[in-house]
Amino acid sequence: MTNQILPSSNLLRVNGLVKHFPIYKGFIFQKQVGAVHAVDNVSFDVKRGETLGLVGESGCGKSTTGRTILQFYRPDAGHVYMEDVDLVSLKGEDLRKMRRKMQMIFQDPYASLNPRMTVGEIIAEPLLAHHLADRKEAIEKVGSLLHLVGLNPAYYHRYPHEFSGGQRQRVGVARALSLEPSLIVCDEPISALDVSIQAQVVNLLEDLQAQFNLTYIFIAHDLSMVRHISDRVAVMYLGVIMELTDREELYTHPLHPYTQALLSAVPIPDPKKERRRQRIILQGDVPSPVNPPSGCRFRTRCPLAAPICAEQAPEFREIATDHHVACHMV
Amino acid sequence: MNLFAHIVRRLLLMIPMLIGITLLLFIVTHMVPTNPLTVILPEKSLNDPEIVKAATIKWGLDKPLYQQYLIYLGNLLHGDMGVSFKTKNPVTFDLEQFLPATVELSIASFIFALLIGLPLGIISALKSGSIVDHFTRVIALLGASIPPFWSGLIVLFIFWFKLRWLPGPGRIDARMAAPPTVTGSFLIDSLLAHNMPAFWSSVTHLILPAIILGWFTLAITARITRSSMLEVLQMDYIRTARAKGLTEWVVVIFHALRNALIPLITIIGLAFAGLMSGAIMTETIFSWPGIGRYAVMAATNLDFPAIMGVTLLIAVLFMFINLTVDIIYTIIDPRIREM
Amino acid sequence: MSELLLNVKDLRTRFHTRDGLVHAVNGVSFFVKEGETLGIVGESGCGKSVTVMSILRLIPSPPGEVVSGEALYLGRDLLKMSNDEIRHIRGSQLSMVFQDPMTSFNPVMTIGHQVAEPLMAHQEMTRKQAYARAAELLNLVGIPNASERLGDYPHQFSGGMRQRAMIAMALSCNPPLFIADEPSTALDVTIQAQILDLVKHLRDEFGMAVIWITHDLGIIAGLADRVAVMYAGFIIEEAAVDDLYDHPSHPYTIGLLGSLPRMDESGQRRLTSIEGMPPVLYQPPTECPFLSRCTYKIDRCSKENPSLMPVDDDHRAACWVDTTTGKSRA
Amino acid sequence: MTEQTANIGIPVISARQSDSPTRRRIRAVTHNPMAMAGLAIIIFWSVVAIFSGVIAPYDPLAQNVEDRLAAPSAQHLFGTDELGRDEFSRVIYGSRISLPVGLLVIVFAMVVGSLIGASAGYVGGIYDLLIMRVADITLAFPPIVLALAIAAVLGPSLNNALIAMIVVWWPEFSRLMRGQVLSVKNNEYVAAATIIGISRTQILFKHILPNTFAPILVKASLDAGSVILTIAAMSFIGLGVVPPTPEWGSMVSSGRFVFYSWWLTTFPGLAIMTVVLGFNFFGDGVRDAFDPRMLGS
Repeated sequence: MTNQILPSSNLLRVNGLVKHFPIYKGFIFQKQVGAVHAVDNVSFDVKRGETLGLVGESGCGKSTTGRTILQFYRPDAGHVYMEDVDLVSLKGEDLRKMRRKMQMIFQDPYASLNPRMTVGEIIAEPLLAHHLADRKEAIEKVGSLLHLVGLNPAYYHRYPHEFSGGQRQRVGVARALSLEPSLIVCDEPISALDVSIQAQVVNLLEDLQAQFNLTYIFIAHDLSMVRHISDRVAVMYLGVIMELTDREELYTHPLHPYTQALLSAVPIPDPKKERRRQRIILQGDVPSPVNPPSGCRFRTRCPLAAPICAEQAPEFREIATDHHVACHMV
Repeated sequence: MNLFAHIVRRLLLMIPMLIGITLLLFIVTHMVPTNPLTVILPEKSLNDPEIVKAATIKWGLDKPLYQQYLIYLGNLLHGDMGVSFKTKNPVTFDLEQFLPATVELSIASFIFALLIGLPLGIISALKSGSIVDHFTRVIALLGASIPPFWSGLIVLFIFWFKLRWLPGPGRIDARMAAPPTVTGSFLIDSLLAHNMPAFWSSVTHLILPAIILGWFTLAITARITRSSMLEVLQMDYIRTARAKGLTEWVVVIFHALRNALIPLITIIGLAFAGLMSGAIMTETIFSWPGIGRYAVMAATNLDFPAIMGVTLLIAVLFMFINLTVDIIYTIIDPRIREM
Repeated sequence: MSELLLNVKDLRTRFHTRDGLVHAVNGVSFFVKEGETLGIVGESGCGKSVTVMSILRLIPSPPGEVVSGEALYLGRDLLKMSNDEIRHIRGSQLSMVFQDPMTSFNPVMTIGHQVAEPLMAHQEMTRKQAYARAAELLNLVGIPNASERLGDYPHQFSGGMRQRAMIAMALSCNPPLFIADEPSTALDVTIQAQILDLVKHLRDEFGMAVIWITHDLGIIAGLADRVAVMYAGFIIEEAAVDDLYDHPSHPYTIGLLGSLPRMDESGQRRLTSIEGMPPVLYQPPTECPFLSRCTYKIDRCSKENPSLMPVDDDHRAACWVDTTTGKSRA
Repeated sequence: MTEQTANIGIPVISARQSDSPTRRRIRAVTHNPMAMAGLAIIIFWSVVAIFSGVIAPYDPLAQNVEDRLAAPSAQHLFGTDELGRDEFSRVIYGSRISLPVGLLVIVFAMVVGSLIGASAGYVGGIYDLLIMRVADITLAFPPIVLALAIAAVLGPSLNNALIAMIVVWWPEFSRLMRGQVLSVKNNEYVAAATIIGISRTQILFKHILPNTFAPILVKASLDAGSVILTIAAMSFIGLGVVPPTPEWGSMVSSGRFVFYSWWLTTFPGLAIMTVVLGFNFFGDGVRDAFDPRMLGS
C-alpha cells in the first residue's frame, strides 16, 4: 500500500506543535503556577492513505497530540496543515466546516456515545449538522453505515447501553465514517476492548481503509498492534517524538535507547522465545510532565545517558532515509 | 503539608464572605416598604413630625443607604450591632445572654445524635437488609419528616403533662435560682457551684429538648454513615485488608470507618444548619432562652438590629463550623494536605 | 515429584444480579504443586478472578455465593474452614495481589503500616519489629530509601511503586502460594516489565508457587509452567505452557492466539477474529458455551456441554472436536 | 476489561434492557415500593385538597361558641378549637395550602436555580464567579434563619413566605446544576460532538442539558418534604400563613396554648408528618432509582 503513494502526497503536515496545559492555583485570584508540557515541538507528516502509528506510555502526550491536530485543543505554537490549509489559523464556522475532513474514534466506547440518543441519531447527527442530508436521506445513510461496520441496520432505534463494548466501538466508527473524512484519528480505539474483540475492530478498520482510501493516525500503547496496523511509527516520550520511521525498520532496527527498551519490554506469546529474550529493564518511573528533565527528556532513565544529554535537547534528525531519531548517542 | 498556612488562608477567605453576608443582610432589611419607625416609636408619636424627625436622625435613617451600610459595617468592627428596638439593650449584649443556652442544648443534642446515629449507621451497613437496617431507614425518614415544633409539644404532653416523668419548659426549675454564670452552661456551672439539685434539674430539663433537637441530626448521621460505609466496604482496599487476613473488627473499624468518616464530616457540618433551624422551633416550644428563641422574638417584633445581629451570628457560627470541618478533613485525609 | 499445594475440585460460584442469577464459575477444577507457576488466562467476565476469590472466600455475599466444590490447601478444605481459620491462612499461607495498585491501598493509612499489618496479624510481631521488617521488604522489592518512605501515604507513590509495595505486603509472611490477579495490567509496558522481572526473581528466591491471572497470553508465555484457559466460567483447556502455545486444542484458544498481533512477526497477516462475544450465563449451559462463536462445531456441540478430556499427556481440552483433524473426538 | 462491575467481574450488559434511559428510570421508580408508597400518600392528600369542599363536614371558618374545645366525638371527628371550629374540616382544608405551596416553591427554586446554575457553568468567567459567590453567601445562612429574616421584613403573609423560601432555596439548585454542567461538559461524547463539528448551541441543548437533569430532579423530590416542613414551621412562628386561614403549622401553634386539648396539636401535626413522609418516601425512592450504580453502565 505504502509504496504506491508518492512522497509528496502528504495529507497532513504537523509542524512544531506545542500544547501546554496551564496549572492554576488560588481560590479567588487564580494565577498560573506551572504547566503540563503535554506536547512539545512535535513535527511529522502523514501521507494520504497510510497509517501512522503513535505509540508511547501513558502521559506521553500521544492522545493530546491527536486532539490538538484536530483542533479540539488549540495549540500554543506550531501549525497543522490539512491538505495545505493551516487549521491553526481557522476559527468558528470555517473550522467547523473543515471538521468534515477529519474525524476521530475514541478510546472509551462507553463514554463517547451520548446515552440519551439512539444509535441512529448518533450516526445521523454529523450528516444533519453539516447539511449533507435531510432527515430521510440520513436515515437511509445510517442504515448503510450500520451495515458497513457490521451491525444490523435494525439497531437504529436502540440505545448505546444495549450494546457491548465492541459493538459500541463499531457505532463510533460508523459515526466517524458518516462524513466521509479523509483522515481519522484513532485514539486507542481498542485498548478498552477484550482481546478477542480487538481483532474484530482492527480488521474492520483495515477493511474500511482499503475500501475508502482512509488515512489513519493510530494512537496506542500496544506495540504489537501498532506493528500490525501501521505503515510508519512514531514513538513518543514525555511530549516529544523520540523516533519516527518505517514500521519494519523501527521494529527490527530500533535506534533510540527508549524504543529499544520499550520493544524489549513487550511480552511475546511464545514461551520458547520468551525464555531466550534479553530484557532491558528501565529503572524508575516516567518523570512528571510538569517539570520535564532538562536536555533530553529520557536521560533520567537512559542507560546511555552522558553529560551532554542534560545540557542540550537532542535534535530530531534524519539518520538514515526516512529514519528520524532524537538522541545524542546515535 | 502546612496546616497552619491552610487555616490562615481559609480565615482570610472568610473576610470577603463576611462582607458579602453583611451586605446581603443589609439589603434584605433595608429594601422593604416597612418603616422601622413604626416599630421604634409608640403609635401616638408617629403623628408628631418633631419626634419622627428626631428619631430618624437618631437611628441614622436620613442618610443614603450606602452610608448607612458603611456606618453599620464600621460599628460592626467595633463589636457594635446596634440597639435592639425591643429590649433596648445592645444586640451584642443580648446575644451574649442568649448564646450559651443554645450552645449547651446543641452540644447535648449532638452527643445524643452521634452516640446513637453512628453505631446505628455502621450496623445497618454491615447487615444491610437486616431488621436493624430497616429500623434505621424508618428512623432516618421519620427524622426528616416529623415537625420538631409538633413532636416537642407531643413529648411535653406525654412526659410532662400526663406522666409527670420529666419537667416542663425552661432550663431549670422555676423555683431554683440559676447557678452563678461561669461558662454559661447550667450543667457545668451548677457542678462548679457544688449545687447538685440545680445540676439534676438542669439535666432533666435538657433531656426532652436535646432529644427533639438531636432527632434530625441523628437521622442524617445514621443514614450517611450507612451509605458511606456501604460504599467504602466495596472498595478494593477493603478487599486487600481482608486478603491480608485481618480480623473483621480491624477491617471495619480501622480500614473502613476512617474512610467513611470523610463524607460524614461534611454532612455533619451541614447538619449544623438543620440544628439551627431545629433550635428555632425547639427553643420556642421549650421556652429555652437561646438565640433561636431570640431570633423568633426579633422576627415577630420586626426588631431589625436584632434580626441582623442574630442572623449574622448564626451565619458566622456556620462558617466557623465549616472551617472546623475543613481542618478535620485535612487531618483525616492525607491526600488533601498536599493541595 | 513435588507435593500438591492446592487442589480445587468442581468449584461453582454464582451471583445474584438484577438481571437474574449469573453463573460465574461452573465446576472449575485445577491444582497447583509446590513451587509451580500456574497461569489462568481468559477475557474479562470469564470467571478467572472470581475463581481465586472464591477460594480465598473473598466473594462478597450477597450478591455472590460459592455453591459447591472443594479447595484443598495441603489437604484441608478452605471452603469449610471457620472464619478464624481462613483468616489465618489469608496473607500468611495464601497471599494475593490485585489488579489496580491505585485503589488497592487504603488512602488514609501509611504504606509502612499497611505492609506491616500482616506481620502483626500473623507473626505476632510488635509494631516496631513489623515496621523494621516492612522496611526490609520494601527494600527487597526495589523501593529506594525504603525506611524513610514507611511514613508515606499511597498517593505519594507512583503506580509501579505501589504495586511493588503490594508485592512486599503479600510476601511479608513468606507464603507458599502467591496469587496475582492481573497485577501488571494497569501499568505501562516498561513498568510491567519491572514488575514481571521482580516477581520472577522473588519466586525463584523464595521457591513459592504462583497463580497468575491475566488476559495477556504474552505475559503467561514468559512466566507460567502450566496454563489453564477459562471461558464463560469453565476451564476449557489446560496444558503445560509450551504444549499450549505449540498445539492449542480448543477452538477458543486457537482463536485467541490467532487474534493476537505479534511483535516478532513481520508482514501483515490478517488477524483471525472470533466473531460474537462471550455469553453471560443465566442458566447452566446445556450446550458448549463457545458454540455460537465456534468455527469447528459439529452436531454434538449443541446437545452436550463437553467437559475437559485428555488430548495428550497432561493436556486436556473441553471440546468434542479434534481440532487437528476437524473430526469428532469420541 | 470495561464490561464488568467494580469488584467481581460480571458483565452487566445483557439483551434484557431495551428502552431509553428515561423510560428505564421511570420504570425503576414505578418498581420501587418506597417511591410508590410515597406517591400514594401524595395522591391521597392531593385528592383531599381537591375535594376539600366535599369531604369536610363543616365550614372551616364557621365558629360555634357553644361547642368550644370539644373533644373528638362522632360529631366532630377531631374535636373543635377554642372558637368552636371543626378541627377535622380545618385539617382537610389545610391541605389546600401546604401541598400547592410546597410544590410551587420547589418548582420555582428548581427552575430559577437550574437556569442560573446552567448559565454560570456554561458561560464561566466573571459571570460564573459572581453568581457562585452570591450563592455561597446565601448558603452561608441556614435556610430557615434567612427565610425568617426575609419574611419578618416583608411582613407575615403567605406570599412573602413563598418569596422568602424561593430566595433561600435557589442557590442549592444553582450549585448542583453548575456542577452537573461542568462535569457533563467534560464527557467524551461532548468532545465527540465538538470534533464532529456540532455548533455550540446544539451541543448545549442536545448533549449537555439533557444529561444534567437527573440529580436536579432527585434533589427536587428529596427537598419537597423539607420545603413543606419549613413553610409549616414559619406559619407556626407566625411569619407564614396567618389565622384564621386553616394552615397546619399555625393550627399547631394556636393549639399549644390550650395544652390539655391535645387534639388541637395532634391532628394538624399528623397531617404535616404524613405529607412530608410521603414526599420523603417518594424522594428516597427516586434517588434509589436514579442512582447510577443501580442502572448498570
